[in-house]
Amino acid sequence: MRPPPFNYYAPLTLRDTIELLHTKEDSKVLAGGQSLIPMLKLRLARFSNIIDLKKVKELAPRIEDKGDRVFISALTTHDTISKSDLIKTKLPILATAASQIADQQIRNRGTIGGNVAHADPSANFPIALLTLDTKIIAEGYNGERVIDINNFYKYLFTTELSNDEVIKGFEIKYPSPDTKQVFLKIARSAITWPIALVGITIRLEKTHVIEARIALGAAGPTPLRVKKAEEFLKNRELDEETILKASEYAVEGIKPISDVEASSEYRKHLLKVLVKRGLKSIVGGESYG
Amino acid sequence: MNEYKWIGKPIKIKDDYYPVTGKATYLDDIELPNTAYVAFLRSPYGHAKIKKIDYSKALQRKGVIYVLTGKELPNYLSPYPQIPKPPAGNLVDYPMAVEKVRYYGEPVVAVVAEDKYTAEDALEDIDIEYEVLKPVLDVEEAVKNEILVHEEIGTNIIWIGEWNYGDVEKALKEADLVIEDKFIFHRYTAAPLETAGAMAVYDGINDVYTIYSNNIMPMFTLPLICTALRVPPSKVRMITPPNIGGSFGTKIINYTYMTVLALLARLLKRPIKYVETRTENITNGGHSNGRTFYVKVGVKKDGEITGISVTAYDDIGAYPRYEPAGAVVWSQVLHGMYRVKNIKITFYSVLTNKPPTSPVRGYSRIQHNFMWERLMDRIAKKLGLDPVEVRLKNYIRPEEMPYEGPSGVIYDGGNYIEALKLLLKYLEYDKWRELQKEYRKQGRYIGIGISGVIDSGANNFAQVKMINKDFPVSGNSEAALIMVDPGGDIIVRVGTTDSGQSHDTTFSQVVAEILGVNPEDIKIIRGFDSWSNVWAIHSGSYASRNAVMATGALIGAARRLKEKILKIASFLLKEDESNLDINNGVIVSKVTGRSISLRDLATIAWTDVNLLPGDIEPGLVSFYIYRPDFRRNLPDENKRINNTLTYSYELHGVVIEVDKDTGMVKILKQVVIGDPGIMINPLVVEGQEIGAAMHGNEAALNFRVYFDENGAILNPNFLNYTPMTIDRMSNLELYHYITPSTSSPVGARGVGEGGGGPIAAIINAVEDALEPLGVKLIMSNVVSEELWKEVNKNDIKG
Amino acid sequence: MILKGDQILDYKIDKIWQFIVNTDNLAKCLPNVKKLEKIENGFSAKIEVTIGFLKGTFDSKFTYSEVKEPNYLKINGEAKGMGSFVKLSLQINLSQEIDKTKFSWVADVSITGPLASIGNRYINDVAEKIVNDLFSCMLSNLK
Amino acid sequence: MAENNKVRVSMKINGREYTAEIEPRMLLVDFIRDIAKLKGTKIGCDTSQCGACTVIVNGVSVKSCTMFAVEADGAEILTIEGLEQDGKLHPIQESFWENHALQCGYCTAGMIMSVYYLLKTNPNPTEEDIRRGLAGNICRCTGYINIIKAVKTASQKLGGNKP
Repeated sequence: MRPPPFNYYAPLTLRDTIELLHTKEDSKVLAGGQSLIPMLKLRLARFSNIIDLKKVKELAPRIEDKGDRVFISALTTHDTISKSDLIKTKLPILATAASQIADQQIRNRGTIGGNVAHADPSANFPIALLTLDTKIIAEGYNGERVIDINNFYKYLFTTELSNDEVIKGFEIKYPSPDTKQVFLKIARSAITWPIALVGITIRLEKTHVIEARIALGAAGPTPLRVKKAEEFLKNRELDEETILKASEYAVEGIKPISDVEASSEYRKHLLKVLVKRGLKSIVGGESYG
Repeated sequence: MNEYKWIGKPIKIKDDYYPVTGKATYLDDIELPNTAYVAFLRSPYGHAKIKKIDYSKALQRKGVIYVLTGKELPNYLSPYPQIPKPPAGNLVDYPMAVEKVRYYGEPVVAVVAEDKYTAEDALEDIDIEYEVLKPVLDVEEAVKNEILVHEEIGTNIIWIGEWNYGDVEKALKEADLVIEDKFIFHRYTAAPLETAGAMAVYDGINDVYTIYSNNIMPMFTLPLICTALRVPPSKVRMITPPNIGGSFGTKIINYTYMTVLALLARLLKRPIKYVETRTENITNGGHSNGRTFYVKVGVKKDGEITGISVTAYDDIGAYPRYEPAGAVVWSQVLHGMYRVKNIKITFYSVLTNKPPTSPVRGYSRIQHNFMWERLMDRIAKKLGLDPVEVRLKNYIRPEEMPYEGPSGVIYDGGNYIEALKLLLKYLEYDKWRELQKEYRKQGRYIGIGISGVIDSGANNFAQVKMINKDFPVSGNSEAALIMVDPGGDIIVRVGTTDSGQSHDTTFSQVVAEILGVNPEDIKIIRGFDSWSNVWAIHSGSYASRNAVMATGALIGAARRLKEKILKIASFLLKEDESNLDINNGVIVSKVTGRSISLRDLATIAWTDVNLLPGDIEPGLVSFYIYRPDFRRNLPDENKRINNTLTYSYELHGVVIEVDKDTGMVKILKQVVIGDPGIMINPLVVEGQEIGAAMHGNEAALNFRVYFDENGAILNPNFLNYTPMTIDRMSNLELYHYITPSTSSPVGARGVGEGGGGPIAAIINAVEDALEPLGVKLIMSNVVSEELWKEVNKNDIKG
Repeated sequence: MILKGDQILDYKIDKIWQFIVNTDNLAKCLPNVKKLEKIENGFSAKIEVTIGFLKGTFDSKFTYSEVKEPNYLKINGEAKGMGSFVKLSLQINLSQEIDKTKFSWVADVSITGPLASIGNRYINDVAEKIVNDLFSCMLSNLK
Repeated sequence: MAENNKVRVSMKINGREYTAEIEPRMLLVDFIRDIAKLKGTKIGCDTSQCGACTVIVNGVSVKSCTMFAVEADGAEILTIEGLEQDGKLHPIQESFWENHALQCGYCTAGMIMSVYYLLKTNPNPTEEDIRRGLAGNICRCTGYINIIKAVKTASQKLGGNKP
């Protein structure tokens, strides 16, 4: 299958990129293309203008240690993130999420900016990023702005970004060293979309929860945080009963996506299981993916 | 067994050189100047009337050459011939939808364009108005004939057959227990990595069509294409490239594409090419037959089966493109591995509004094997016996081999009992049974499943005469031509096609064995061309036939050639023929040591021909068509026939764990025991056996085609019809228990379709794992969600 | 796929009835109408559906097939686009409750073709959103 | 750049420069197969999953069906045809041949290119590394058993060096 026709632009600067987005109607930015190109081939998506970001110097792959936080530029690939020592040490949940995206070839080409902006509710990065202090640095026709990841997702494939805005990068605060991080997913194989995925970061004093964040994927039209479970966990001992209760709260009221692979009801159950397993693994001392 | 020099040796696979270097040639790699490309607009419904087609916009698009609608086909083509007698024989089948669409994905319009991109663009320009009809998707609904797939035949039942041996009624009465069961074999497709396709060229001067395709039995589909095109076979040249990217049986029914392309090539006077997209391949590339079984089996308390009565409904989809052959092919394995004599089976071959079926690895037997092997476990559980015990009780005994079954099949050897013991040993059966008890106490659910399959090979087409005794096909045949050319090179031509079976290598080994040369010195002509290759009408790669059929032809041709070589040598060397033999390409006298090289002899035979004795034809060529004797070659009125030549068998064992919380199944251990008879090249045989086993794992755990209520397929590409990937494939162990075939030329058996094995083993294992939870499975495929619901049905409701 | 909803409105039934039988009020709430034409008992419209990068143009036709004043209205919709076909049946029931009216609706959506298969992972959510948006738009216009 | 016009693209494939005027929507795999006429690289699916089209672009493995040719403008590309040096097969090719790590051969080019990248980044992979590294390449014939063997053989042949 082959994509429909489009005009192609490969600007060199962010300014030119935004100018193009602003003036060319029906335009779309192309980063790694690992989500966009399959959609174009299947002709579920079509655009008159494709604006390739890969030559834009401001977006070039970059992971920068800023003391208490890291800056990751939009075009940094999944593979680079999964192998970065800095990320593996400070943000293991992000490294794990990156390492579990599809297969090697896709990780070599796919970018964090693309993965996040594509806004697929089953994507890995948003789940990890939602459990961290993540700021999205975006630049648009009206200048730069910082968007909290918690305010980023609006609906299926729909984000806070306007048509002439581009993600420049991400600023992610390093959690305190006593924070445990877990990323878990259930998928039929590496190359299929996960059926359910869960990210958990949790600050503990021994087994006492100071703060917890839980994010769910495939749990609805957007990646989402589950505040009720997070609140519930706060100041509790992470024992069997708390874990069970938290996993139930985590899926309360959610309506996961439903398709031929898994019904909404089943996904909901799997999400609960993953939250439970994730929390248990933390008590068990493991932080596995 | 080991008296062969080349047969049986795992020599390096010559064929592999081409793919590892990127030099293999597949259909889409062939380019002809001025080629135009086809894209099909396909039906979005399972059943609908075509009211109006508007393609005017498509014709205006730059690069679009032509638009052909199915409605126009009767102006150009005749329908394909049908196997059954009327009324089913009156079914009208064209390669595209004419008045009505009868399955999801049926081609309705073909667009021809200058390039692939434009052809696809133009599909979006076409507007079709449909009147949607209710489809019939369930086989048991279809037999009621309330919705007809083909009005012209007045029924959805293409054929009903009854196989009745012994006295089943009496046997059931004499049983200690009669068990009734229902099993459903599901629909899936094999998804070879190269999709089906074709390219056609028309030569207007000679009124000849050249059809390039990746069809695996081109000469067998030729009569179908010729009927449609209304031309004699001499007007159609069939070419298959040297490499076919897998088939697993499915690349037989692509003759529909070949027909349309041939027509377009004639109409447009330029080469026309079409290759399926993956989505088209999963949708319409040939599905396996879905089959529903109602079984009644009588057993003694010790597990001995007294008799069995089965009614089976086979869902063949909307057109019998290779059917109803499948309605009789399963009867090759009528009694499975068991010595049951009282058997009654009533078989319905039924049309539905689903895509047409095609042979899929294990064609039609896989379903039947599944029924038997599930049944054995059900019997065991009912009687409180170990499934192993029930099997041992009923297996055909080694001393009964060769075994003649009630339907006239002649099993060509084997020792099922010893092979099963070997399986249990490598599977560590007793250890896992102990572990199972312990794990259950911890709330872990592991299950152990075993199953066996008869992997029959080299079919006897006369079985089709059970459906229509006048249908002119029977037996099987294959042709080979061997030449020692004037340069002394050994050139071999065979009528087969290769879709991954390493024919160059195995064929070279067979010829080398007879001619006393090195396999490396033999050049097999790669690819197939009906104008320059030799062939028999049954030629091709299907029904695991070539270890037997091609070997038979090659041995025949090689022996003839050797005779001639020795005769000439005897004259030239003035030696008695009986003193001569060929050794490493030299004809030597065992007595005097006098010798002549094959190369020198070839020069004389071809060039210096007056040196030959007067009664010898010049040249060194031999031609042979092999036709095996099936011993029961034609069916009698009770359908007694030996309908295949070799009956290889495999035993499969798996240990699985079901995650109770998620319903996910994980294979912990998997063992396969095969008996392929004499292996010509073990590397090739083992590759086939392991590959087939992976397909079985997929059928049980991955592959199922889902339909919605309109008959639309919901998972038509790898996104959710996902093959086994390397990260999920089990660490399968393969062992052999060898007994030579008593029916085939070198004692080899056809293998490679044992895919049915793991299916029943896995389902048996899952049911075994969940026995404490009272879970019963009827289908040949388990999906985590369904399993989770089964496991937790009380919890979920509560 | 069956979807439903209801709402109590602070209007008398007649007023609501007048509103819903006016085909314009439905057309206004369809996503991104590019072209609108009246036909017998309804209208045809070219609509563009955009959900993020998913985008398709559909030729749709809506007919008011059962009109039982002032309680019951059934609208049959058909849309063709992206090689696929969408069938929609909308039923609206109005029941007077003193000064208020209960507005309840049931939608039955069926989608076939590549959109249902290739877009399987999203299609249910998208269809649901379109139908929900349609009714919430109508309800808010009513107010 | 003019709208709706073709774009001029140049890339080096296996050391040779190819230049063509193409539509921007042309997939890299079509450029490799139809413009450069290097038919070893295959297409096996519609959804970027099978990996039959895997090639090395600027040193990393990518699926050439999920990249526009225009994105590869100026790139250096290595395909299966570029592995053989002076008539000598690459150790990975030899290993695939020796272990019969293929049957129909349709996945082989993509599979070998993925192995090439795997061994380049991880010269001594464990079985788990191999399974992980090749998860994006579907083989329908072999059941992968011989492919795993072939990668181990190749790693040994290369003596822990990068290919």
